[in-house]
Amino acid sequence: MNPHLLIAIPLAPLIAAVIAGLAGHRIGRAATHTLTIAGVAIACGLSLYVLKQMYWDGVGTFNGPVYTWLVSDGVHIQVGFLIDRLSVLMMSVVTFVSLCVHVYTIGYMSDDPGYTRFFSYISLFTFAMLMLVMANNFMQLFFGWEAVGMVSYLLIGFWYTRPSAIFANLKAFIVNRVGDFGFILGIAALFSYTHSLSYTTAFAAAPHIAQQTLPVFGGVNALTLACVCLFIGAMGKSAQVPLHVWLPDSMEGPTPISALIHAATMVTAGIFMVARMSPLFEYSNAALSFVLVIGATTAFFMGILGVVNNDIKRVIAYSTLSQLGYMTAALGASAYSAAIFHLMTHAFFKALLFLAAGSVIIGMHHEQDMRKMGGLGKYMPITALTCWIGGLALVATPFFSGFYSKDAIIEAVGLSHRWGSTYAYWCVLFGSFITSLYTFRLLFMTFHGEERFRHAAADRSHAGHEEHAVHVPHESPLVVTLPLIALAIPSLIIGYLTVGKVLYGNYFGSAIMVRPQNDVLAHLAADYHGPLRLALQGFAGWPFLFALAGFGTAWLFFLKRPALADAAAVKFAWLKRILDQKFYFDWFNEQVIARLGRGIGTGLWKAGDQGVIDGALVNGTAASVGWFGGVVRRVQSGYLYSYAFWIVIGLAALLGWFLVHA
Amino acid sequence: MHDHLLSLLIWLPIAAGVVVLLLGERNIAAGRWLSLAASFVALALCVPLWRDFNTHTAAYQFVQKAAWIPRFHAYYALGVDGISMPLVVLTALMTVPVLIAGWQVISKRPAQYYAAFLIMEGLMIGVFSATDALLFYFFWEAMLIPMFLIIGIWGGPRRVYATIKFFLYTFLGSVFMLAALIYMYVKAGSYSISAFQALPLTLTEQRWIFAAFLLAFAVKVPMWPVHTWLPDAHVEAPTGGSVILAAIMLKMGGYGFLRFSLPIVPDACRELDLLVITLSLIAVIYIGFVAIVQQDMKKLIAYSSIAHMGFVTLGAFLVYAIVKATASTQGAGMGMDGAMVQMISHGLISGALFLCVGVLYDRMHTRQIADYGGVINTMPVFAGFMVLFALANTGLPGTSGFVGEFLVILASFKASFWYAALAALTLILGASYTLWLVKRVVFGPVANDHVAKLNDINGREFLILGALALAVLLLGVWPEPLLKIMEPSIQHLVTQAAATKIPV
Amino acid sequence: MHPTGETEAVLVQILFYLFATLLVAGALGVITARNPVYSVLFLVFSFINSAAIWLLVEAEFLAIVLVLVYVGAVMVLFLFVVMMLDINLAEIRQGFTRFAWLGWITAAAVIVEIVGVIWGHGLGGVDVGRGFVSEPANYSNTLELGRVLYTRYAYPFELAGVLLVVAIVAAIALTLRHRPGMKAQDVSRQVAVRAKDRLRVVKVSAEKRS
Amino acid sequence: MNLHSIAAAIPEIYLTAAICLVLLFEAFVGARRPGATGTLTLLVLVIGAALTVVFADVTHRVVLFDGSYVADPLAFVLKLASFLSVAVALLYSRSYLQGRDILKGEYYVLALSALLGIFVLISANSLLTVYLGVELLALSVYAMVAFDRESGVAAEAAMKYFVLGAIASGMLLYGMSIIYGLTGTLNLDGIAVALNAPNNLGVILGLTFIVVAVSFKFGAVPFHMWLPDAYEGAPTCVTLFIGTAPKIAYFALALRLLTHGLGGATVDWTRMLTPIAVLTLVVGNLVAIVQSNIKRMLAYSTISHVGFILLGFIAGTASGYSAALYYTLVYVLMTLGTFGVVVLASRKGFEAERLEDYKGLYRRDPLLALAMAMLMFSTAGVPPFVGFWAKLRIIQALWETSHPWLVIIAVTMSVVGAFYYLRVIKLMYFDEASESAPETARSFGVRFALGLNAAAVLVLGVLPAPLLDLCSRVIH
Amino acid sequence: MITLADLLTLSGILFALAVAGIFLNRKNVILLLMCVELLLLAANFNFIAFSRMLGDLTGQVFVFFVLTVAAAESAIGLAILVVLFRERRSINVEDLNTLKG
Repeated sequence: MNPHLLIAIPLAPLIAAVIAGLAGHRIGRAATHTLTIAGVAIACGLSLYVLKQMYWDGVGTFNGPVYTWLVSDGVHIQVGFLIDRLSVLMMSVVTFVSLCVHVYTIGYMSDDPGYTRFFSYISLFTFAMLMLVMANNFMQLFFGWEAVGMVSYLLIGFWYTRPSAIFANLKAFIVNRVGDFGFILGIAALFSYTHSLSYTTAFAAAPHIAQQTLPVFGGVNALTLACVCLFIGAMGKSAQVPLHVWLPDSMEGPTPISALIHAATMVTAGIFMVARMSPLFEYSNAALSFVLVIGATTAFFMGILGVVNNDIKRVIAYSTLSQLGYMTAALGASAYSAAIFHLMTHAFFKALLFLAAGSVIIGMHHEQDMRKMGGLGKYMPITALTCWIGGLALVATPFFSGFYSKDAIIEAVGLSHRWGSTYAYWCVLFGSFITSLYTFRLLFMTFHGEERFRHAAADRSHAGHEEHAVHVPHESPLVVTLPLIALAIPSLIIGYLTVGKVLYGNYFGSAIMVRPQNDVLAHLAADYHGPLRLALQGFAGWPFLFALAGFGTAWLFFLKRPALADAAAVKFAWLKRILDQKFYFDWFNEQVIARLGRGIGTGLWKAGDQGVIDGALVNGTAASVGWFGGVVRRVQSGYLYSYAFWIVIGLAALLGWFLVHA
Repeated sequence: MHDHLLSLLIWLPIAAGVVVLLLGERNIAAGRWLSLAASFVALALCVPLWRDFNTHTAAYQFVQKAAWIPRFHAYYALGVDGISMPLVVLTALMTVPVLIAGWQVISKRPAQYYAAFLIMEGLMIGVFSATDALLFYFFWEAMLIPMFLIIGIWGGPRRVYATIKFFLYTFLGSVFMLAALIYMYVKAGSYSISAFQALPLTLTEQRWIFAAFLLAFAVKVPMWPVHTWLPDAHVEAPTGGSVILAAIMLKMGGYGFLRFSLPIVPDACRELDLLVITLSLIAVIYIGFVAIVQQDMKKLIAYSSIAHMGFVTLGAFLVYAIVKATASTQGAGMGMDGAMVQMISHGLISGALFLCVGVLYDRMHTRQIADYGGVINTMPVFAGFMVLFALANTGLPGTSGFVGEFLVILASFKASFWYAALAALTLILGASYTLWLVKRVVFGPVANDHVAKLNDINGREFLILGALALAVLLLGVWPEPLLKIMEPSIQHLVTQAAATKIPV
Repeated sequence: MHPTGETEAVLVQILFYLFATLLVAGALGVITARNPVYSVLFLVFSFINSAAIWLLVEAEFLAIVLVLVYVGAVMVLFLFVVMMLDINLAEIRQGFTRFAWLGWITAAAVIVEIVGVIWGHGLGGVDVGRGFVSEPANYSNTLELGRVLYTRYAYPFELAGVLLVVAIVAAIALTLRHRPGMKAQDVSRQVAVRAKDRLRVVKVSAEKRS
Repeated sequence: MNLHSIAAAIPEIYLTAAICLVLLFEAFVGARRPGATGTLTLLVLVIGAALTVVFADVTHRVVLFDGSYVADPLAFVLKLASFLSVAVALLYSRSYLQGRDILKGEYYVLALSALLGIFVLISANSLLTVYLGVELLALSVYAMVAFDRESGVAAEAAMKYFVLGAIASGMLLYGMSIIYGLTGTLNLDGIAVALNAPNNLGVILGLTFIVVAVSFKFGAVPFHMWLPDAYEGAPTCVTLFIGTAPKIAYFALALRLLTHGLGGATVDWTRMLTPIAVLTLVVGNLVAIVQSNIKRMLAYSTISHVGFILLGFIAGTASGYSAALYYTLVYVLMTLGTFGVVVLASRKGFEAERLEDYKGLYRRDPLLALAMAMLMFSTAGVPPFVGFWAKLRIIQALWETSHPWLVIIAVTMSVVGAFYYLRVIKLMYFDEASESAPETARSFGVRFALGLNAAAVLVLGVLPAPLLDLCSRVIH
Repeated sequence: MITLADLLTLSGILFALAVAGIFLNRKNVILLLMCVELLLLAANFNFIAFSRMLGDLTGQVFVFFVLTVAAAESAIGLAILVVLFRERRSINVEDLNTLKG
């Protein structure tokens, strides 16, 4: 494989981003988006080319350095690429989604003053994500990891005049940093045993590290500690409970961002990372159990929150959380391929859902509240259709892409015998009901039923805006709908096309390592007889039945008899309050953690720095020196006899002391 | 030329400073250009320094030695190794933006302002390039004078309190070091630092000397609990003063630990390393929390400096814990590398942040965070720089701020999980205080009429911030050139630090 | 006076104790007298007793000088100043404050220390109990002093001269006052006067004619 | 005894003659030409310095006048320094005297006689000459302090100084008498030979009195109390005088008397001086902080410096004595400058005595402020000024003789001391001037001299080797 | 027979009394000057005692000079006293306290 070609993949978007960022306002909007799209297109094309080379032409894994970042204490830390079937798949997904989002942005952001800045950011994001994915060492992984977080920070706060946006981006960054705290410790733990940052060394040393014990918390397995720490990083980035709190808030960013970063790519970095580290995680059942439980919990409980939210993007965000939980649970069950497969399918349909939601939002003139929508299907047919496709994929309707990946996950978790797998299984199973419930709720409330936007307009006119007539929603322009269509197609078929290869065909080969005793997918593979049959079997599976139940419930409560929903809300007010408060995570973070942090800071500052150190020690010393000087000064009374007296006292004392001690 | 390169670097700015002083306030235009030219020449002199530096030896290079006080075996001896050379370059580099930053802003006695900074540049380079302990101390202390005047004359409302506090604090620290240096001279019969490093000392002697050094360097770094001069000094100092203070003067403490404490009293360091490490971690965490609640931009950045310098001291003193934990020095050099890189990087980043605050202060004449908000609306270019430097301050990979912290955390894990874990808290705390600052100052809607009337940075400001941004990114993306220079010296230092000097 | 036998030795000793007692009493009188004039007189008394003791130990010249210089000159000067200054005697009251006991204790401590060293330790190894050996009959204390004063001690002697000059200059510089309007003859100015100081030749220009 | 044999004593002989000359000149010319005597005195001093260089620059120890006079390289250096110091002091004083109508010839006569006293002390080799030197110097100085007859505080200061000084003289005499009794000689060489018994009670008795007297002369705590009062009360030009050259003499006093004559009891007097020096350092620095009068503050600062000088003696080695010598010379140089500034900043009717009077001095007179700032930094012991080396040498001597606690106290106190020196700089540079402060003296010559003085502090600080070397060379 | 110890003791007592006179006196400055004379007298006693006992004339020479100096000292002391009195119209020790602290 040509390394120059590989370098070009991340470099093309980077160069585009830099030019767009520094000179965007000079070269103009058209030039900017042309440039960045070209950059990403090159990256996408090359990624697909590499994918082709690896998959069809049988080119082997590439693992090589680009340049030496630094040499310290004999450790060569290099920037380099590890291109295998796992990374190339991710590269392709990332660049493809990114390309779609780029195009979509032309329409979505057309009237935004920060147009060129936005393109610069998303190109930069593409670069960072590619660096993350292509890394062959932990330093670069961490670089990409943090860099995507940084761009995410910038993009969530893209509309920097909105207080909610700049609150959200700060929150996102800090919560991610909590994850990174663990992540860097994990890296350091591995480094302390291997004295190297390269994947290869770490993977090779995994069985050895698994034998070591670290003298902390009364002695823990070193590899478990390292893996848990790494996974804490993944929890931050992939928004697993309890570090998920930033993701719903991140919807303050422009919708393309929600699609690109907060659905399709960045948030899956954690999943990718764990899959990439499978040679490590495989040697630590404890760590995998931890992953499994966290993932399953996220999958179920975050999904519930999607049911009560009314903001179209937030519902999708909770859905993302839930789906990320599924992927994580798959990782925990050692079904790495399933996780990656779901990651891929999810990338398409979730990006699709977001972009569709964005399209709705454009159509609604930047209104996001579903209670003010309804019946949009007839005004925005393409959007509605594509959104339905995405929704069906999400609920794992057989034949849709989501079905193949999600069903495999549920099955895999069910087959797993790891500690916590029973709990996880029930979570993911009930999760499919929840998924279905909120998905159809979204679809019904948005595209069907009463046209509530007319009330909203009426309310506005009552408020004194007579000139505002009812905005009748309209279909979005081609630059918006084209990516929708482009994403709808894979959402529909990619599962069917690739499930055999990716999930059951040992596509990943050596890129993902599963120890035989953990290999649940092998059991599934034994029962696999082609996608068609799998889908047909799916209609009889528990997940589908749960999903169907969810559909029915949604139909009843949100389309047929919306009043029932309100009645339920009244009846189960305590439950609703918990759900409205999102299980009190935000409350806890803001009222307890943040307050505590500020309290500690103020306490240390006022009491420690200003009180004890400055007040008592520094100024206290100065004051006591001055006070003492004042006292001694008084001895100099001005009276001659006292002066003489002191002389004689001095004499007598000296004489006395030395006569006695001689 | 190479024999006198360091001398030139020291005396050229000082001479220029004196000339500017003599030209007086009436010829300030000429004085300005002369200052700028001198600082650029000094920077240009760093080019051969960097280019012709032999990266394969730990020995001093560009050495110059002349008799100074023959009777007391004190020499005018200069030389740089991999530890001091980057700091010399940093000094020359940071003086330029400082001078430019004061270009139109300083209206009160500008000639003296320029002269003070030029003289200080020379003295600071002297500190880093002296290989004779007495000469080192000579520069070390002399430097206090211009800084004292800079804060006192051009500072803010509480400048007098701040500058006297600054002076006395640092003076208190250094006089004990002087006592220790003289003690070693009496024992060694020479003031050469190398002679000190070779001098056998009993453990008791080492403990005392260690304490003296600790006091001197801890105040300078500054380490908790002797840090409280720094926020005051930073807040009250003019922008240039803050920049030099943060970028260079704090580094002298770190440099002192590397040049004096570790190689001269290794056994005491071995015995008391936990003390330094604890104080470093307190600096990272305690100060991190304190920084969060600051209401004054400069104070916040000042506290952030303390926290970042905690990594320097942590990295420098990891060697013993690593040896204890792994019975090998492997990884110790990485800690020291990290400390060094952190120093250079912090010099650039904190300097840049103070310049940013200076840009705002020049326009609004307030440093209170509450007086700002939504600066990005009126100063987009500036905001870009500010956000970049803030992110660098949080240790974002790709910027120089990452390199040092990363290396130190990696090394500290070898010593102990807890060191690494506590140190890594900076990821969270650093992000919290820095980005909260950015949120309140840069982002948001335009907060008030004053902000609404702000003008974006001019070409002069763009130039200096841009140059620093470039340096920060370059060092973050490719730190190897820097590491390459340091490596032999650091390895040598590790050997020295791990050895014992107790006479048998 | 040559103590040739036991009797004389005892007599000398008795005389010594007598004068010593009187001397100490006089000294006490100096510091306790309420009136400064009394103090001066007590001091004179003390000096005379001292001179007597010096005579007993055969330091005749100094004894005479003490009386001549001190009693004759210095003390008179003191008296003169005391009188001249016209001090309100009512104000000058001997005042011992409540810390006087501390002063006495300190003074006593100094005495104890000095005496302790002398009696207790023989001044660190000197035979302090030894009596004085008399000089031969033809010995002249004055002559012997005169012999060395201008030879071996010429340098100190010159310095003493300068010292006295300084005292004169200082005393005059500090106290001499030229009262304005005081009519007195200034000889040096009379001698130093020159014709040009007194005689002014005024050149009168000729009247101009227009 | 021919001229050649007494050539080494030319400075003293010349000075004695010069005193007479100046006195006569004043009597006949001075009254008509105020100031002429001053000019003549300066001339006398310059010629004297030249004569000293020509005649008194001995290469080895010369003992004259039956052992009561000694000339050695140390004496030469000290005398030259005294000449210089007195000349500079008188130069600075001139306008001050003029402004207060005390520009009288007697002042110069007294100054010269004080100088003679200093010389006698410097060259003293017998208890008798030591005593006469002390008295000659002291009597002249008492009179100078009281010289401004219009000033009540000056008279008060003189009175206090006089009474306490007389007590000290008495103690000195008392101690000398005991030493004489124990050794049977007044000659210091003889005493040095005869007295070689440490811990002898008799020696300790005499020694204590002498140590107290020497400490008094230096102004060491608790015998220092005359010093602040005298410094504050005296006319500033007299403060300038008594703060400088006499210190050289007292250094010589301590050196000749303690280290040479009583060298056999070095163990004893170093132990006696130790608590005194510590107290001196502590009290001097602490009390200086709370002063509001600059003369008084500088007086306490002097006391603290005395503590350092005593530390040099405590070391009890040649290195320590040379450190003390260096400190003394440096101290004199710096004090000349600082009091010079005080003198120049004063005007008739505006004694720049309060610290507030220095507010914004930079605005009024940059040169004066700059000189003062340099001097203050130097006095605080900050490089690159010469005061740093003085402290360094003392600490070095203390380390050489293993006195760790004294080192710690010394350096701690130097930090405390830095505070009040900084405060002066703060007032001059950081504060705004008050409206009422008048112009400072603008006489070119004096300002030039002051500039040189400040420059010397810097130059000797950057290139300290020659003076350090000299001080080590003249003390064996 | 008069012994050395006798004289030394006497001088010691004189010395202490003189010193005590200085710091016990709270009123009159002249008295201080007189005490100084006593102080010198005490020292002179020592010199004479030692001189006689050692058979060495030097001590007496010293006393001669001390007497000279004492005279000069008195002169200057009294001169200062006169100046002081003219300025302050008082020679009260308690009034000499403008300089302090």
